[in-house]
Amino acid sequence: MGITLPILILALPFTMFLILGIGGVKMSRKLAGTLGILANGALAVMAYIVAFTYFFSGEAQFILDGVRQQVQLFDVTWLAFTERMVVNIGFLLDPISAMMLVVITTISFMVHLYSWGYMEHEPGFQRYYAFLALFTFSMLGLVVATNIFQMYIFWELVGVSSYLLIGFFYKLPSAVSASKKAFIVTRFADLFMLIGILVLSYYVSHTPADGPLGGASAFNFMMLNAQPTNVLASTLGATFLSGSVLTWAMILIFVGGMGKSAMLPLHIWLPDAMEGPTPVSALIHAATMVVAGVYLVARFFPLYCIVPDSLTFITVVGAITAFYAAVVACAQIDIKRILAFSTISQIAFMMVALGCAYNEPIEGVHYSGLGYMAGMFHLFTHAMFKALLFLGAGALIHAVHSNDYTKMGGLRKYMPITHITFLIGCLAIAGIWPFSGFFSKDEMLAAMFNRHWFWGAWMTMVAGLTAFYMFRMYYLVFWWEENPEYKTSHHKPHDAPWQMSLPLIILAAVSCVAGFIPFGELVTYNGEPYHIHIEAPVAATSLTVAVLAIGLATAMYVKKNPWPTRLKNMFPALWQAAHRRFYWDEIYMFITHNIIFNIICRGIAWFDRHIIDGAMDGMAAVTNWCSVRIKGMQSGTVTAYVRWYFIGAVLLAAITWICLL
Amino acid sequence: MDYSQFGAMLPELIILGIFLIVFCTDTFGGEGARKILTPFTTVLFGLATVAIWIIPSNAEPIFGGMYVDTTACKAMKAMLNVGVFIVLLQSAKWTDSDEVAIRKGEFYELMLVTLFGMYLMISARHFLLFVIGLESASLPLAAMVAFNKKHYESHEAAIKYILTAVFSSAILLMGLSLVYAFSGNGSLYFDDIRVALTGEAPSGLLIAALAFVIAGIGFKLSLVPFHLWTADVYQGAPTAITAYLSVISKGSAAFAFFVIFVQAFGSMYSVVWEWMMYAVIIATITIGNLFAMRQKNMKRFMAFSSISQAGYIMLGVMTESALGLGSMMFYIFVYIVSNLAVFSVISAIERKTGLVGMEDYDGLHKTNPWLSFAMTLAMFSLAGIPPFAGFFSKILIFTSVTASDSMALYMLVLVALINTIISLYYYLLVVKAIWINPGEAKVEGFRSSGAERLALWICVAGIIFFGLVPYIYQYCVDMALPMFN
Amino acid sequence: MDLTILWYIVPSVIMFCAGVYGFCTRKNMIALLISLELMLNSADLNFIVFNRFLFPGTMDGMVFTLFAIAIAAAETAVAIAIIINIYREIGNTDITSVKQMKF
Amino acid sequence: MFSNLLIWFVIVPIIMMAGLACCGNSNMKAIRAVMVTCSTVLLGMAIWLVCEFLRLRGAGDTSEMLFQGSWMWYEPLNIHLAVGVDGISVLMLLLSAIIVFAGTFASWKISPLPKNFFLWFALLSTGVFGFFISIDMFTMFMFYEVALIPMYLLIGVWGTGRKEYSAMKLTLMLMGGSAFLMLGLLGIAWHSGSAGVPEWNILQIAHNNSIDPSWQNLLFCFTFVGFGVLGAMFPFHTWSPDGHACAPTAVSMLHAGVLMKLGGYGCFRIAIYLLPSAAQELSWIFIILTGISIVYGAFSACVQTDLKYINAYSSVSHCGMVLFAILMLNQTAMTGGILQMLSHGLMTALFFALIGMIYGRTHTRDIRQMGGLMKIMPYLGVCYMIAGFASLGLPGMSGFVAEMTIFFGAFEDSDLFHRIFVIAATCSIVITAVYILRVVGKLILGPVQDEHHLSLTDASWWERLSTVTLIVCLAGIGFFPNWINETIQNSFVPIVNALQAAI
Repeated sequence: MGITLPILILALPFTMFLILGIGGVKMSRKLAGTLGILANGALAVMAYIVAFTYFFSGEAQFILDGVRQQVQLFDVTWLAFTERMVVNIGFLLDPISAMMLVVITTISFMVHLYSWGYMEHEPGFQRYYAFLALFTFSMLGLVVATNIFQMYIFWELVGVSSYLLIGFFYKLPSAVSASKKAFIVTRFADLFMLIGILVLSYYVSHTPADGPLGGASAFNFMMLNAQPTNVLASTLGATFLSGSVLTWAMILIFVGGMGKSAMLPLHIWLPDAMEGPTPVSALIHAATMVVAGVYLVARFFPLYCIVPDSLTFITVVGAITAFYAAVVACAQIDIKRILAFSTISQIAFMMVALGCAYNEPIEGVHYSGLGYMAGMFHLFTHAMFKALLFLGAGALIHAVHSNDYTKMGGLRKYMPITHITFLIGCLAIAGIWPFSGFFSKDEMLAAMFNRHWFWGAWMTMVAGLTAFYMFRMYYLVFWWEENPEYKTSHHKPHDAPWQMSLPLIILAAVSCVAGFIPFGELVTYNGEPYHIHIEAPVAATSLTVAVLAIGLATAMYVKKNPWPTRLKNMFPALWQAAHRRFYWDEIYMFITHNIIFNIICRGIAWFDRHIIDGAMDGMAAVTNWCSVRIKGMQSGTVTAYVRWYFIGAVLLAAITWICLL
Repeated sequence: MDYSQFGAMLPELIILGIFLIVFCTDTFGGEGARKILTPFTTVLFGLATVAIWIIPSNAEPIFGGMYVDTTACKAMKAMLNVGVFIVLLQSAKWTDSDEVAIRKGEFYELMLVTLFGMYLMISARHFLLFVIGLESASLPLAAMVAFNKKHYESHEAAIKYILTAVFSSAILLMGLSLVYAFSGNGSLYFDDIRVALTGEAPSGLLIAALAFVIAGIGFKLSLVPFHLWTADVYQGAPTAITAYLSVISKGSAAFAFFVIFVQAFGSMYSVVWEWMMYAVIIATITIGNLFAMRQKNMKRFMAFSSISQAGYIMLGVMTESALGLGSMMFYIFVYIVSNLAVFSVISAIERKTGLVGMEDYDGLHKTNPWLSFAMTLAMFSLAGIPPFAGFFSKILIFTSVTASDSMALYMLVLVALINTIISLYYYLLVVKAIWINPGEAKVEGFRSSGAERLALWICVAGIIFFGLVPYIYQYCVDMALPMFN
Repeated sequence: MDLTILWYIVPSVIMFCAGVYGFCTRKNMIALLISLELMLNSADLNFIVFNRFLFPGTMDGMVFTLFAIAIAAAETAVAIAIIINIYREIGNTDITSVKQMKF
Repeated sequence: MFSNLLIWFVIVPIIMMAGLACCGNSNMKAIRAVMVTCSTVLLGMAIWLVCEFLRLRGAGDTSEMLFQGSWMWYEPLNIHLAVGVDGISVLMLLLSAIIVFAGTFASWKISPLPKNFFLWFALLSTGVFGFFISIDMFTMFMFYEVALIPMYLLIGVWGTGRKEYSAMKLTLMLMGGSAFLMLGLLGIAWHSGSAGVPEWNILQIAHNNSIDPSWQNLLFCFTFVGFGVLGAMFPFHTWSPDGHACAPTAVSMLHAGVLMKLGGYGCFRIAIYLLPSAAQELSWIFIILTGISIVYGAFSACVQTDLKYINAYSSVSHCGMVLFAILMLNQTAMTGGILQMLSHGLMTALFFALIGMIYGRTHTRDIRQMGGLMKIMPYLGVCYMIAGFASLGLPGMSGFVAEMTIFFGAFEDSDLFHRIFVIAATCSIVITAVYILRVVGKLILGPVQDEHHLSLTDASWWERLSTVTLIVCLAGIGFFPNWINETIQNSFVPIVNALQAAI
């Protein structure tokens, strides 16, 4: 494969961003929308070609002896810090990046299409498409990064596109503050990532230039991943708080991923990010950007494996987050928030799967890279059904003009397409056979049970919670009790126009069949194919739990009944805490606003104005004071002048004389 | 006695000649002559200035070494002449005013006599000649200070001046008498004294002698603490006289100071008077600045400014080298044009409106843009801002001071440099008044007389080009070199 | 009795100090002039004495004194003229009342 | 003399002044014509110089400075008018030309006294250009001071707010700095000269390298503090907020954009290059100070409500980064420092231009009284956001390149002391994001605060030209940093060698 397609894949969305961003003001909506959709369609086609070529062409550069290879299609120097630390911009093709290309362009295309209907009447339509193009560009750049620094560059860019899109409705203060929050929290996480990169690249670049690590730039993924033991060796001898430096570096880099992927405790931005337009939430905050953290871990997997402590850290963070988000999701009333917490929980699921994927053989288990494959598989299926759910939620909001499920209820009669597709999405996420979520979740749970029974059990419980809250939402929206306003209002809720329905249908179809993709043949940690087989005990357990949870939800929510309220009143504190997301936002607000802003910043500003500035003004004041104090010398009488004169002369002599004695 | 020796005193003779011509014209010329006296004197003096620039110097000492017109002396005299010429130009209109017109001959005569005295000071290599020069430079000045007969301030200034002047000459004579005691062979030639003092241990009496001499000449230079008369005299005297006092009198005294302390007391440098001057310079710069900060009257303000400038000039003395002398002469020359530019503006405005307060300059740029422009440049030059000449003179003198590798001198320069901040502050106050202060202009727009404008143009040209064109400095150093060979 | 140099120097110093003291304490301008005269004369005395005792073969000090006396006379003349002017203006010759310009 | 290209960088502004002097007092057309012509010529010359420089380097000319010329000025003191450029000065000249160009358009409608304004403005640019072309310390210092003083009048006459106080404070503090600087230069000159003749030529001094180490330490402190004052180093930065807040638009642009760079440039060109062993020994003191600057400026900026104060404190932080990078004494970090200078110069000039334009419309700079400007003046709003992103280090903008180069370079010093300060410095990227987004959120986005603002107009053509120039440059560096990076890195070779030799 030449380099034309890879370059076009990056250049096309960026060009679109420039065209729509600069010329958009002068364009009609129709033109801008058409341009955006066409460009994205072309992009999707190109990405499919690339991915298809990679997976199925059988070219020797892509698959050698049955092992899938990593290929840098191009890699040009962008900036050279030192001879060993060179930042390249390139295009890395390997199983996960090819998979991500497909995911990103597909979802992006769906969202472009969908937005044409959804955003039709919003001002700034052209700007919206420009931002979408920018995001697509950044995300593609991120996944095809050949080195950690390129990834960091695009990592920041997706952050900015996310900021711009969350704050798209810039006249709403809530949207503005949500976008700000999203950017700053992720930026805070990126700080750690940057430090991690600094540490890693420092040690790698300080190995001998002709040594094993000397071949390429110290940032290069292929070089680093190919020889994790040498990387570890380069950092040996330096430890920090009894952990090896590599462990720390990898954990720091992972913290960046925690920020983007909204892991506890850096998750607070994601629910607020729902202030953005719903299609944006589907694209960025469900399917693509938020899984960047997972992708990062997968990208650096060999290095994480060489320092297992970091994988344990990932597992623990993921497990806690998954449970936390699932619990919170049970107590939300805003459907987008529910979906947001569901996203957090599902991403945490993937994290745990990756964390559980040791690649050294553990007793009784032949293949331990399972978690890696499963995590990626889930990333893929989750992207599809979560985008579906978000777009469905968008259709609901479009119809009802509210995010709140209390304003909904009984919508199944009014919006049949939305209803069916939404149901498919719910079934998929709950892990019901034969929907895609079942397969990926099964593999993940199997990997967790392999690692330790505790993780398996814990995550099975989370899966149950997932099924419960999803169906709680489903019932509350589509069943429960019909909102009486529908009957009276002029505009009865109805299904969305075709631009919006079509993506729903496509994604629903994908969610139905994606589980049967032989994913293990395509994406594995070492490129060797792996044949997926259902682990019967695990599958049975998780399926049972899911069905039970759905049953519980059905019992509670299918028709209007007082039980949910009673339950809520039974544990008011628990409900309140879960509803308020266990007060994380309040804690952050206290720290940032009261401590950092009010005490530190104001303190420093005060110090600057009064002490530092005061010192400068003080010097002037002292000079002036001296000037006033000595003015008596110039008293106006000659005799006094002469007195000074004489005293001066005598003193001059006397002091010199004394000094010389 | 060989009377042809007088031929070597060409500069003095020229001044004397002009004095006689002016005196005769004034005395015997009657009403008509008095009318043309101003242009006549000015032109005559201008010619003399040119003449003094071009006549060759005579390095041969005459009268047994009492008098010598070295290249440096001649250059200094020429520079002073330029200053005097500018003063004459800027005072031309003033001398035509009703109050002064009838006495303007006296004004010129007195001025020429003082100039003659200064020439003697510069060229003197014997203390007797020096004292004569000093006194003839300072006594007529008292009369000039008192020139505004109808203004009380003028008299007050004059009495303060004369009393302090006499006191200082008493101190100086006392000091010289002690020096005389040390002279070894009873000779008051500078060279003999240097020879006599070489190897002399600094006794209390000698230290007192040097302190008294410093005090005596310090009076002319208004070094702190011998400066207290300055402000009052500058404020009270007619502006033309103030201008004359502040640059010409100070410049000649500085040169004489250098000659005396290097030629006569050079061997006492590092033992005694280096430290005396160290203290005096720091005090001069600092106290001058501290007082100048608060002044509201422009003339008084310029008095303190000139005190602090005197401190900078004295830095040249600390070098004891040709480079130092050259830098000092250059400083004096630049100081002459900068300061006279300020006084030209002050006198033009005072003559037109009678206003000399700093607050009267508020908004001047609206009515008199050219005067404002000249004043601004002059202030920048005095403050030492490039690309104006004042910057170069300051930096070059600092450079020559630090030539010797002495930490003490570095610290002295540091103090001087820090003081430039204070001086910048008050110079900027004037700039601020002119350009920034709000409110209506208090001075009406007016057109200065031709002579005033010529004076200003010369000054502004000097301010702009003296620094950028290196020849003046080169000339000063070249002229200074022979003195040290 | 042998008249050593000290016999002359001591009075000279006393004269000088008296002059300075007088100048600093008296208020009448004429008195100030007289004090100054004392100081100048003490310097003159010094010159003569040093010439006579230290360098008996030369005349420099003597000549210097002559000139100094002449200069002192001129100074006094100018000063008196100015004092007269002042007297015309303010009606007295009290130096402490001549301090309009200050600070 | 006139065949040397560099000297024309000083001559053209002087011609500009002469041309302005010939214009009528309020003949705006003529004044603008002179300004636009000359600033365009300067920009063209700067671009040409860069091309020519790269061509010569490409052709294998490896001498340390190109386009050298030296003419005796003050012979007794061996002072020359010596010019020469390396890659860094070439870029700084380009930066200055760009900002002068943009500043001309940003002050299109200056009043009152337009002629005088541009006269002082031209004098200021003379100083700036002269500084960057000089390789003689004396001329360098002279031009340095030439650039400082017009600030007083420019702020005092055309400024706003407490302009007199601020102008005076700025001038006096900078003069205070240059007092120390002057002494340092004198020491360097005399100690590296021979036989009573001082040496002022930077290359020659570096070549001689004959300054006694004990003197070096003293002189290093003097020169670094002297330049550091202009580089807004803590605790000598307080002129910056007040000065910038009160200055008129173009002056803020030029001052923050170029003049503050004189400080950083001088720090490495004189303090570090000429006094390498002292730099090795004493850099820690200034690393502490600049480290404080970075974090301190950023935190201070978080609570300001005046747009210009925010930007001024942000400048303190960013310029602190410049000095910080230079003090790391290795090639990468120093390169980053220069990149940061360029980046900060362009970015902050853009900021001040925009603030000036916004202020010209709303007559307030208080962010509490404004809001939702994106709706009212979308062009300015977008530009402000771009400037903000450049400031917080968005990839694709120059700030990112600069900061990353600094961090990666600074991380090369492996002892704990350096590490702690590097990590503290990296924290600034978060704090910067906080204050930038705070302003953007309040000012550009959000609901319209004041109904009267709804009738305001968007940018005019000259304002667009001014901002577009700067944005293109910002993005240009951000997208294609490597040629600049290489140019700078190569120029640091002699300095780094001197530092290596001094260990």
